[in-house]
Amino acid sequence: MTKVDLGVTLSSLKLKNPLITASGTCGNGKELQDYFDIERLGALTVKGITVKPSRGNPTPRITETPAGLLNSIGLENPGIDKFIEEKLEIIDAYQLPVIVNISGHSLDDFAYLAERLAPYPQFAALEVNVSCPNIAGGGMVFGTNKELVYKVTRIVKENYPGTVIVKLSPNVTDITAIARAVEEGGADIISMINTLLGMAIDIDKQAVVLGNTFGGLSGPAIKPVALRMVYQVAQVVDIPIIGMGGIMTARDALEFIMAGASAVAVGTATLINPDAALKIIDELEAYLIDKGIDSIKELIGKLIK
Amino acid sequence: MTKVDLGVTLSSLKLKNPLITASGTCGNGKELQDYFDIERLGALTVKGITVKPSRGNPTPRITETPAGLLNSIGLENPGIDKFIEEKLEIIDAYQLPVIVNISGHSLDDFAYLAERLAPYPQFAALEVNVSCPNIAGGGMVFGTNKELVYKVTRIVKENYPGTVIVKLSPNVTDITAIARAVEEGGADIISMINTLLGMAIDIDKQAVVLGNTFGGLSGPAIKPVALRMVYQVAQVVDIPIIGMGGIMTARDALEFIMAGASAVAVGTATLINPDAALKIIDELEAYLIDKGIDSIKELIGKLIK
Amino acid sequence: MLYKIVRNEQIGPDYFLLEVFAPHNYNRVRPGNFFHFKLSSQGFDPLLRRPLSIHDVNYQKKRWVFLYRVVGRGTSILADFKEGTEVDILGPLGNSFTLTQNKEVTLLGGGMGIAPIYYLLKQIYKDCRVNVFIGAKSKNEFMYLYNKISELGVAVNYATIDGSSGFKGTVLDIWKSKGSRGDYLYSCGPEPMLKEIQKIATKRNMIGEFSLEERMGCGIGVCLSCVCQTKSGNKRVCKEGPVFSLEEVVFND
Amino acid sequence: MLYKIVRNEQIGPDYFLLEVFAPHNYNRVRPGNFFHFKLSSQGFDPLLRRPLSIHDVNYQKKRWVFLYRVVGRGTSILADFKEGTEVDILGPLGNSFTLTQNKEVTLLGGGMGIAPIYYLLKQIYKDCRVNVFIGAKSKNEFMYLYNKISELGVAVNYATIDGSSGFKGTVLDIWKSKGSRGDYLYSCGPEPMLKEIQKIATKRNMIGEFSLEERMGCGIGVCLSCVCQTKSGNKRVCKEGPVFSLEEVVFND
Ligand SMILES: Cc1cc2nc3c(=O)[nH]c(=O)nc-3n(C[C@H](O)[C@H](O)[C@H](O)COP(=O)(O)OP(=O)(O)OC[C@H]3O[C@@H](n4cnc5c(N)ncnc54)[C@H](O)[C@@H]3O)c2cc1C
Ligand SMILES: Cc1cc2nc3c(=O)[nH]c(=O)nc-3n(C[C@H](O)[C@H](O)[C@H](O)COP(=O)(O)OP(=O)(O)OC[C@H]3O[C@@H](n4cnc5c(N)ncnc54)[C@H](O)[C@@H]3O)c2cc1C
Ligand SMILES: Cc1cc2nc3c(=O)[nH]c(=O)nc-3n(C[C@H](O)[C@H](O)[C@H](O)COP(=O)(O)O)c2cc1C
Ligand SMILES: Cc1cc2nc3c(=O)[nH]c(=O)nc-3n(C[C@H](O)[C@H](O)[C@H](O)COP(=O)(O)O)c2cc1C
Ligand code: FES
Ligand code: FES
Repeated sequence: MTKVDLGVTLSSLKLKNPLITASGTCGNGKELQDYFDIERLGALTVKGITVKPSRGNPTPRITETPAGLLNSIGLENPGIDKFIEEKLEIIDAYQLPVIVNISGHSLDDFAYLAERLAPYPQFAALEVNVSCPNIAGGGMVFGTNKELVYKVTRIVKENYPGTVIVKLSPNVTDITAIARAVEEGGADIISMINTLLGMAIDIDKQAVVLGNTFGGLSGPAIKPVALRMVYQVAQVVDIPIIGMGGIMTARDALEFIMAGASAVAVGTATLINPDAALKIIDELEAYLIDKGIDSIKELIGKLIK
Repeated sequence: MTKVDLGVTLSSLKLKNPLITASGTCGNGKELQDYFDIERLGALTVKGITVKPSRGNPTPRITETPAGLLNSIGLENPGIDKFIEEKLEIIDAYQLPVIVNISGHSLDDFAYLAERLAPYPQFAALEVNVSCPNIAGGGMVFGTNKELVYKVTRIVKENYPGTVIVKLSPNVTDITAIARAVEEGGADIISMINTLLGMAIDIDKQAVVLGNTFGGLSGPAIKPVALRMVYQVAQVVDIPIIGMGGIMTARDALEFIMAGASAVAVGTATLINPDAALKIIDELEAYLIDKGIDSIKELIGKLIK
Repeated sequence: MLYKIVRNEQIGPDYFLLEVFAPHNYNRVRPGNFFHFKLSSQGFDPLLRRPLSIHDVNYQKKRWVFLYRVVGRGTSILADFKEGTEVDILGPLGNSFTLTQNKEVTLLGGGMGIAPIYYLLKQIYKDCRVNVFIGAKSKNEFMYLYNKISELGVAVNYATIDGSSGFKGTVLDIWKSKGSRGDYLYSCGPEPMLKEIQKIATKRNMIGEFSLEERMGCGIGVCLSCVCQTKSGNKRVCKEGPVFSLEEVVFND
Repeated sequence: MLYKIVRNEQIGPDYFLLEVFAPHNYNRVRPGNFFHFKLSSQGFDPLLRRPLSIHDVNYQKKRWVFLYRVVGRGTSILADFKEGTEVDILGPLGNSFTLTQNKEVTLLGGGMGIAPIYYLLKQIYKDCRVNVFIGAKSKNEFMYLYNKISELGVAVNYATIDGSSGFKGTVLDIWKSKGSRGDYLYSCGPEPMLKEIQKIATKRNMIGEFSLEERMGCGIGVCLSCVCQTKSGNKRVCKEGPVFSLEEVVFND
């Protein structure tokens, strides 16, 4: 069989293939291990960590929408201390690059989380989730304001010596302005997109469906929006992009790669089929062989001039 | 059979039922007439009119996405003069309320269109589409900037004596700020949402699918986002809302109504089934009868405190 | 994985019996486990899988048996699956009931909670003294199950809301009328029912297990959609559950 | 409207013949008309309908006949429809070919453009001298159609790209090799083919009609997705078309 190269490099992050499992949809990898050898992944991103432990939102936390799903997990997590105490060991045992996703309610939160994670070179990168509401700043979401997102990026970079990924919220008027601010703030990589804010109503109960009223929309429904944003951002920044939002098949992944993403992440797809990412890796390989393309790198940003 | 009241009133607009066909998806009504008696509709909105005639964007202008569709028609229309010359007659013959949808590239455009349409009381209302790029203002879209949207609203109100609806773009960080600006500008009604900006790539051709690269995403895929925005806006404005975005069934329509919409519009649904709006009217009636509710008005904004 | 459907038959109002051929895995399932069914074969709508408990295993024919009620879109689509076609199922998932050696065991199933009860019963009725209580809206909703349990030689106490057969009331009413007894309780059903059982059990120092239902994303423990509250914090219904010990579950007020 | 499928059979590589029972409307269709097929029965994915031209009408059995090629998701789903099930079809839609009284008529069908040609041919072959030219990639792609046309007693000129049968080349190559004749041309096929036909026809003062294809939203004229350029401005392929007079169509360079 022909050997094709699926390897990609994003800043200092070297991945054997461009498939990453997205934060919040792959636990810490342990559960997926029952379904396939997770070492085959390009990388894995753990569920978002906050300073304090959080029990998350009330149930129902999930509801299906046409070709999409709304979730309002609400960042349930053990908090940074317990994460380091208990999860580090699990992650240490993996060979594959593990990305830690962090969320904060204030600049101090982000600084603290970055500092706490700084001593652990076993993490491949820090992914900064800026879609969380900024309580201190008056309820605005960090990721929707370019000054705030710049500050968050800087403070994390100042406190963390490794690779920093900033994950963009799509709920903004101009995604390119946010992306530029992130680049100026010193981020090494941009990942995008997080979920679109949505909601659902149960007309029989005359009540909102989700315990938290609003939820984040993910899955195939949002793919056109995610792809457009990746394409727009790829034209204005020089740092690499991890693309995501509704990727279910290798064809979807290739759309993002051609639009400018150097790697892709799958979230919702894993919830439907635990080995979705693995299948995409295999399909990507088959695609390259079929088309006589030696390396996936040749396709990155194909549509960007 | 029990008689239930489907009638709704939005400012000075009185509709015998809350179902409106959305702009750009029902022509001028003539074609739909072959499928059902359009007089049964609450109202009909004609395709967007601009000052000058426009041939629209190159084809392909449409592509399917999971539970959604992307269109880039590009406001093909005969221009205001020909519209008044040729279409007025058709519309005059209808008993049903007809809403005229207008689009401009500058404040002057909007003022001119409003002025030109002012002498025709046969139109039930003017719907101002602010999702069009504002060339003069540097490519920004009117509908994504609260100062601009305020100005557009004011200028239309100053030049048009009848009912003015402003149709919001969902591609914004804070839809409530835009809605408030529209209310302050003097709009009588808000309609929402227009399409989400998206794109698609043909990986075999390694090219964008749509002739215009970007397109507007509509259909069931966007319903959760549209519903969330209607719910948010309903809490901050006092003027009535026409809700739309992915409504395919009476259950969808009821979600929007309970979220605060006084009327609803269907767009994409009509493309799949020409009589989609009619079926929803019938189903709404059946629903009210079944639940023993006398008037649809009782359900408007049920979830808004 | 794809499994061939060998039976998908309506056996009551809105109730269906589904049998799939699982030649390699049929005996890998335990009472209380559930399976996650993918229902869209061509597109992404409906997107999520749907959970169903194991209702029985046919060891001779190497089949898993499910009992389900059509309540919404997913289960309607499932009801349309024809015999001979294949369905994508993930599982068995979740934990299982503890097979007790206790002497007097009480099984309480309300609504669709009757589905998992049968396979559990089959595994314990020979070793224990079992009391079975099932409840439904109307008689024809559980006639199928009533007959099947009776075939085991086990007596069934049943209640119907409409009084069309048996005791008029809920499964709790009839259990109470018989003295709310049992050394060990197994129970599945709507939350209010479980809550009341917990109250009674606590008062009387009875122990036992609940099988809980919660909306699921993945069914495999990665998304945290399906949590329930317990005395030791949030637990995932799909992973640490669906079976929890009666005393550890914390219900909302 | 729902129509019962009475035949859905593979008749060549990727080619299927679909027959639906239309007891009330079967004779309301004209050559060149198309129908819009809804393919998702349970959800909203795939969302849009798919257009197929009328290929034939079976008057005895009151059936519409379609010839289609599986090219993507929609047509794959259609190929899975079982006989006896129903399919939601809108139509007939669009305009139709002008049935000329001209003496020498040429029909040119390339690729899937062969589908609408047959029903047109059936309506005119008795009144005119017809020359039929069809082309495909390989022989077995049109054997079905070749046989059917031959049964009418009409000679078929055919070309295959791979030379597996008939003339080696495109339908245009064989037409040219025979002198590019015809008083009136009817043609369906890929745009580059139509463009070249237009060039030749203009040079030789031939007239005729094209059936065009464009991506459609509604198929009924309300969305303006499907426009083509003509000498008198944009026209909707689904409404003013799909048939346009040869000379009015303006192709992009
Ligand atoms: C562990 C477990 C085991 C179950 N076993 C059985 C069984 O053996 N037989 C049976 O008839 N039913 C069982 N249920 C309930 C069954 O999963 C739901 O009735 C089914 O998911 C409804 O899907 P729908 O699309 O028809 O309904 P819809 O109401 O349209 O579903 C909408 C969404 O809500 C979810 N949902 C709706 N009701 C429930 C529910 N009660 N629990 C969890 N999610 C729900 C659906 O999965 C779907 O995501 C079980 C549920 C769980 C959690
Ligand atoms: C008026 C008309 C008549 C037609 N008649 C026939 C016929 O008789 N037999 C036949 O085999 N084919 C015919 N076609 C082409 C047929 O519609 C497409 O092959 C089909 O829509 C492909 O759908 P898909 O989902 O399988 O492919 P995909 O490529 O997955 O489709 C994606 C989207 O593109 C559209 N699309 C793809 N190809 C075409 C095309 N050539 N023309 C228009 N839209 C397209 C689809 O409708 C769909 O919306 C006709 C097209 C038109 C416009
Ligand atoms: C259940 C669920 C939980 C998620 N949790 C997180 C999280 O903790 N941190 C984060 O940055 N993104 C989170 N996300 C967003 C995903 O990582 C991803 O950005 C998004 O779902 C879009 O990708 P998809 O369409 O492939 O799912 C979550 C998504 C889902 C569905
Ligand atoms: C083909 C098409 C054309 C449209 N043209 C217009 C237009 O001219 N003016 C306008 O304000 N909105 C236009 N829209 C937006 C719709 O009116 C509507 O706001 C949007 O499609 C969301 O509703 P839906 O999901 O029910 O389609 C168009 C939408 C479609 C699909
Ligand atoms: S459903 Fe995903 S963790 Fe339980
Ligand atoms: S497809 Fe809508 S106008 Fe032709």
